Amino acid sequence: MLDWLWLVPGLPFLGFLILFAGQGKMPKRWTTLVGVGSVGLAALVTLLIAVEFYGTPEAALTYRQTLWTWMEAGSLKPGFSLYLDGLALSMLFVITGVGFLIHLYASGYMYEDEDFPRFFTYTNLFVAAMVMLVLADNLVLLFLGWEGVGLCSYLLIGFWYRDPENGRCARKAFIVTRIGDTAFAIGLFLLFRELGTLDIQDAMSAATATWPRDSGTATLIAVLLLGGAVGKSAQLPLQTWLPDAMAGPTPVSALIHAATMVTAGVYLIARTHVLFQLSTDAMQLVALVGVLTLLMSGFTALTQTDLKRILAYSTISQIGYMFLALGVGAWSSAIFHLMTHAFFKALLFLTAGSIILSVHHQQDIFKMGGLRKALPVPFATFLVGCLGLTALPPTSGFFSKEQILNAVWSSPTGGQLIWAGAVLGAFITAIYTFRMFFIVFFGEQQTEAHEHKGFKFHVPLIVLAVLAAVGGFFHLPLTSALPHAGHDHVPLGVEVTAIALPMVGVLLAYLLFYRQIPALRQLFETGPLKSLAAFFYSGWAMDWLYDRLLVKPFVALARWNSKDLVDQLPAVVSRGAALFHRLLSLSQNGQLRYYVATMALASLVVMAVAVYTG
Amino acid sequence: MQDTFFLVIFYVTAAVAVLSTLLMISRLNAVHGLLYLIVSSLSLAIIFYLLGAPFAAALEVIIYAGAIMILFVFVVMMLNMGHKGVEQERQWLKPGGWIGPGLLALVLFAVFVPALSGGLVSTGPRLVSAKAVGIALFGPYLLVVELASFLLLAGLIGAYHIARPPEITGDDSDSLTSARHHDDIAIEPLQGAG
Amino acid sequence: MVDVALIDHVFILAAILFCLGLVGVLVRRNIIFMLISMEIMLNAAGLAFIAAGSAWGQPDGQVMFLAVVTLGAAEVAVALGLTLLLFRRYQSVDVDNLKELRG
Amino acid sequence: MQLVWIIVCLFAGGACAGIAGRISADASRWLSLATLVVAGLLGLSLLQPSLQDPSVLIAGSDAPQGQWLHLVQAIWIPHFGIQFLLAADGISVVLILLTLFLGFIALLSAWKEIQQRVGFFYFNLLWTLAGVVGIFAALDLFLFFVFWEVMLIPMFLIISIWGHEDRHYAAMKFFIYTQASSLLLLAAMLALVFIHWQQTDSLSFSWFDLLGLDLDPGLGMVLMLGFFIAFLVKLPGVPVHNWLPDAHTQAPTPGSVILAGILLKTGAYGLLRFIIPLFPDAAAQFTPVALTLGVISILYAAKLAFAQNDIKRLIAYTSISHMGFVLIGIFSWNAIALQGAIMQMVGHGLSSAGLFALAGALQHRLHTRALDAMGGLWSSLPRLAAVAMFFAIAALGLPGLGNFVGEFLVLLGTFQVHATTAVVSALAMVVAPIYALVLLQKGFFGPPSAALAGKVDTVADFGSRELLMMGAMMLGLVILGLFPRLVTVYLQPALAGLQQLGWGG
Repeated sequence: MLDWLWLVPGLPFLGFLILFAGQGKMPKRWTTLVGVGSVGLAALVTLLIAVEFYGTPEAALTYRQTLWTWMEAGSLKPGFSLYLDGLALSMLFVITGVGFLIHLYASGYMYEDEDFPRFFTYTNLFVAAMVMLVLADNLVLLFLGWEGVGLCSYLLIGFWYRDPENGRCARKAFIVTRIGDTAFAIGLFLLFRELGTLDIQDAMSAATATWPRDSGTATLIAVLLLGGAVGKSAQLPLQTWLPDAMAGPTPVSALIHAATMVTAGVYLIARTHVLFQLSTDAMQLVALVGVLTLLMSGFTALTQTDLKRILAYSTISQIGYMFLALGVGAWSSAIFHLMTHAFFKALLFLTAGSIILSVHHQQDIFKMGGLRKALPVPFATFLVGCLGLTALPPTSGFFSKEQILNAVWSSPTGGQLIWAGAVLGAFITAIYTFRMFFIVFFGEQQTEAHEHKGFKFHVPLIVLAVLAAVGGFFHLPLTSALPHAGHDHVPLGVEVTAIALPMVGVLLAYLLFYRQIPALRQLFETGPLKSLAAFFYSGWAMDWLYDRLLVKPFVALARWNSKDLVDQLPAVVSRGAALFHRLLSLSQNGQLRYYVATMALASLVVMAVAVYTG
Repeated sequence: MQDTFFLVIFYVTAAVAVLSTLLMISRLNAVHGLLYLIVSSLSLAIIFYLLGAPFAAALEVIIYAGAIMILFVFVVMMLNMGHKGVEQERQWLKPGGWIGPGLLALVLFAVFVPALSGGLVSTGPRLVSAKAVGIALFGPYLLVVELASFLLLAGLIGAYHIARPPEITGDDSDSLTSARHHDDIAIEPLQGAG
Repeated sequence: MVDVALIDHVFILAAILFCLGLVGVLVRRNIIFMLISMEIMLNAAGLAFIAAGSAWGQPDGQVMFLAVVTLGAAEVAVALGLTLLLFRRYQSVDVDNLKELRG
Repeated sequence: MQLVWIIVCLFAGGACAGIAGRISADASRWLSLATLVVAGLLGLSLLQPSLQDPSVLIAGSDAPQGQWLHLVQAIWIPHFGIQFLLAADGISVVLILLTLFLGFIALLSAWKEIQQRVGFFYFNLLWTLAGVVGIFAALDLFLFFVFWEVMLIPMFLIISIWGHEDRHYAAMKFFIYTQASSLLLLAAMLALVFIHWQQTDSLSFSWFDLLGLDLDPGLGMVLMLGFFIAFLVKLPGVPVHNWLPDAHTQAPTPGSVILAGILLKTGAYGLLRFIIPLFPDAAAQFTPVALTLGVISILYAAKLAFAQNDIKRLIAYTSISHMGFVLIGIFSWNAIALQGAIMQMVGHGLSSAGLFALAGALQHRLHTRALDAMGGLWSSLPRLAAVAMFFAIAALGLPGLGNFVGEFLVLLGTFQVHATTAVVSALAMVVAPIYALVLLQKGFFGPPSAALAGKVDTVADFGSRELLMMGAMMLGLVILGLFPRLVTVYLQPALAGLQQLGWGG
């Protein structure tokens, strides 16, 4: 059964090829069958593989499959080879499982769209690339998947291409992540130069053998890889693209920008954790990036009014938790949180999609309100999602986040200050989550809502809701792939605080946005807090900063020199020749007598020279 | 005495030559200028004679004062500048046109007659006879003669061809423009390819 | 003998005549006068040849004079033909009208 | 012998097509197609080596030989030691096959577009191809130069007769740049031969004989620069690149295809085959400058590409940017970077040819090249837009397509020896998507521009001829991207042999 591993990326890719060849002219029924079916089959194969995988003894939990040798140059010999271990398998679950549910949902959500086939063409390609990323046994192949998902992300954000704004958002996403990718690529070059291999397992074992702890090279490589991860996972300082990426269709936001692609950075670091373990500095940096990002985007989410943007910032924030977990060495907790986050965030996005669709593409939460009655199923599933996001027990988010917070407390690269930041983040998460929840579902109904019902809409929501609720009890086969963090014993008070603060947050949100206590509202609508809120609203003015620092100068430079200054170089030559020509042609004035005079003069000169020098 | 006489004749002739040349280049009327040119040529001929080159002197008179001058006169005649012509005719009758050349010629005549009769040639610079010139010409300088003959032939044909009155023969011009036209075809239609 | 001094003076005369001819060519706009002036210049050159020839008692000077005369004759024939042609086309003998060679 | 037959076939076919054009345009087209089919089959047969012993000795030479698959040697002008010496190793074979393949593409793209003086056009096209094939095979320097010129003149005619509005300016610029640089090449070449004559008392233009000459460092540098500038112009690299945007923009589509796809490769090939093997010391000394020029080419041209509004100009600047990778790859001179440089040449050959064919198709339909006047073509021309997206993505170096393999290997190889160069060049990974995506955005996404109103619905999408042409290139890029070893197996032995001639081994 493990021999079928290649089918997991192969099936979605085949689906992509069929849809691509169909040129969008296939009937919708067939398109659905191919588009959703391919991912479904991939999920099925994953399940079958997992069954066999769980059956093998723990020690032998890896499987390698080489399809063909990709390149061969000098000592570089990356293959198209797949590598399956517990980590990859966990990711495969998320990608194919959650991916399938989202595809199913999308087949309903996107049904009316004229570019329905194109949507599935892209998403199938995305799933194939994402699976490739996860299964790659060498970093070059991983990079292929890495860029492939980036491309699909670009294509899907700009899916509704008629609006130039969507195109701008898509480009921004691609280019900003490319900055990270460049760092990643440079990391690969350095790794190859130092170790002579890009095979992940070989490189990892060579790294521990070659470098001592805290070696500068290892740190540098780890930081460069972190650069890639930061770009892809929308962490500080490359997080600005993700909120804009919400321009894409909502299932895309769920699939790519919540559940799978944006967590690729987490996967990358987990995959190369050996390198990071070698460098305390790099770990510290990862932890710092995580905690800063989660706080910053948490505060930003507090002030947003667009439903999808709130979710986007919350995604950034949650990935910040994962980075934090990675930074403190809680590898499996990070992956665990990745999975639970995939469940509840996909759920939230899909539900948000349902809401948005039913209120005629209105995304401003303040223009919704009171949708509880009109949309009973979304209400229920959204509640589950919110609970998961807030990490209230016993939802899945609770388990994963608690693991992380405990690990932070006791880790050398974490510590109490970072722990405090993370807990503050959890508190803020609770506030903005329930702010959104109360405003959307309670209060006065602002618009009419028509719920889209049916199998394709409800099944994925309910399944995901169940997963988000009970996902915390899953056991991921990570023990062989990632070092076990061990049980962290933290003081009871710490644990209680971590659990209690989100609840306080919910309560606060309840008071503010359900009961709408005027005094509290007053506080936020006047004075310094208001301008602070405006600052948060703009995403801490990071967009503004980058615009001034990078975009505007580059565009200005390009405009200024659009004619290519170097082209003036030969122009100088030709202008000089022209000038000389004009000077000479002054002498060619057509006056016969002038010619005679010059001839006489010239012969005089010649004679004089001959006479006086001869 | 002879030397002094020789010198006087030479300097007077030279003075006439310079004066007539000066006057020639400053005339308004072409025919007047030509008259001075004749005088200038004549005075040069005398100087040639004084320098012991009677053959050259004869040639000077025959060719310049004779042949070339006739050519000029014919051309001036053929140019016949419309209304100006009448004006010129009237002017030609005035003494200002011919009195100067006449006077200068008179001076020349006055110095030349004694020179001829005084046998100056033998006392002046060595005589180079026509015979010696002929031997030189058809001896070492045969090539010059040939060249000169070619030159004259070329001048003849050239002058004939250039001065030929324009014929109304459409052939030539037609073929010229059609060639150019053809060239246009080669390039122009491709403008549309863009 | 006065030969040496005289020859010098003849050369001076030739030079004067040549310069006068040149002045004529440069100053006059009438093409006929320019041609006449050129005849003067040719004459001056011829004079120099003859003087030189007679100074050494050689016929070469006269041979060269003959060549000059031939040249002058041919030149005048062609030039006058051109003058006719020009006059036919431009109704003028003013060389300053002819500026088609202007660069 | 196939080498000779290919060249003869192209020359003769070109002449016949030219004559046939006087009878009928279609005859000329089909004749050219037949010629290319024959040449293509002969080209494929090159993959089977005709030499039993790959390191065969060339008469009168004991220099390292490389791995030769084919060799044709005949006396030509014995007085000056000029031979008719054609030889092909894996590099040559790959590039000749690329040439013939893109010849097909150019022919197909010319099929409808070229309507004036059809016969003469195909004559020029085939002769250019013959010249290029000759360049990739000639190992006698004089013969090389002859082919170099044979390639230029027909190309000049193609631009100046069938080009667009500013064709005369562009063609003249192209001609002056390339002619001036080939003069340098000739001078340096003659000087080199002369030095060899002085040293060995035998006159020879053969590459094999000229290897390993003992050159005075200063003189070696001067001669190397003569070769280098000639090839840099052709490549082209900053600061002698400016003929290219004009020439590419003004050339007719098949002209652009050949120019971008093949002609630029002759410069790179020259760098690879001549500069470093013939002047290893001077080239080693010159490496920092060459690398700097490469890096500047990459980034500067990428930045310029972003600022262009004329779609063909934009693509032209991307070409310069991509060829910068080839330059740094060659001057890095290690196994990985060299292989990357050649893969980049092949990949860029296909992707830029595709982009130019696409731009030509757009211009043919919309009668404009201005991106301002496009927009929103995705809905009206879905196939064309999809193809455009494919090539734009290939151009920005997405893994899985041909260009990535080249760029990645070049950067990886360069990093081994010149880390800073590689790091700065890697910034192109950020700039490349900017121009590629702007091209897509302005051309195909967004709302249709005002200039397109009313026109959009009347233009036809790709037909089967164009789909075949584009499909072939797309397939080529995918194969290059996923199975580059199909190509690199031919390159490795050749590169290994070549590498011994440079520095470092």
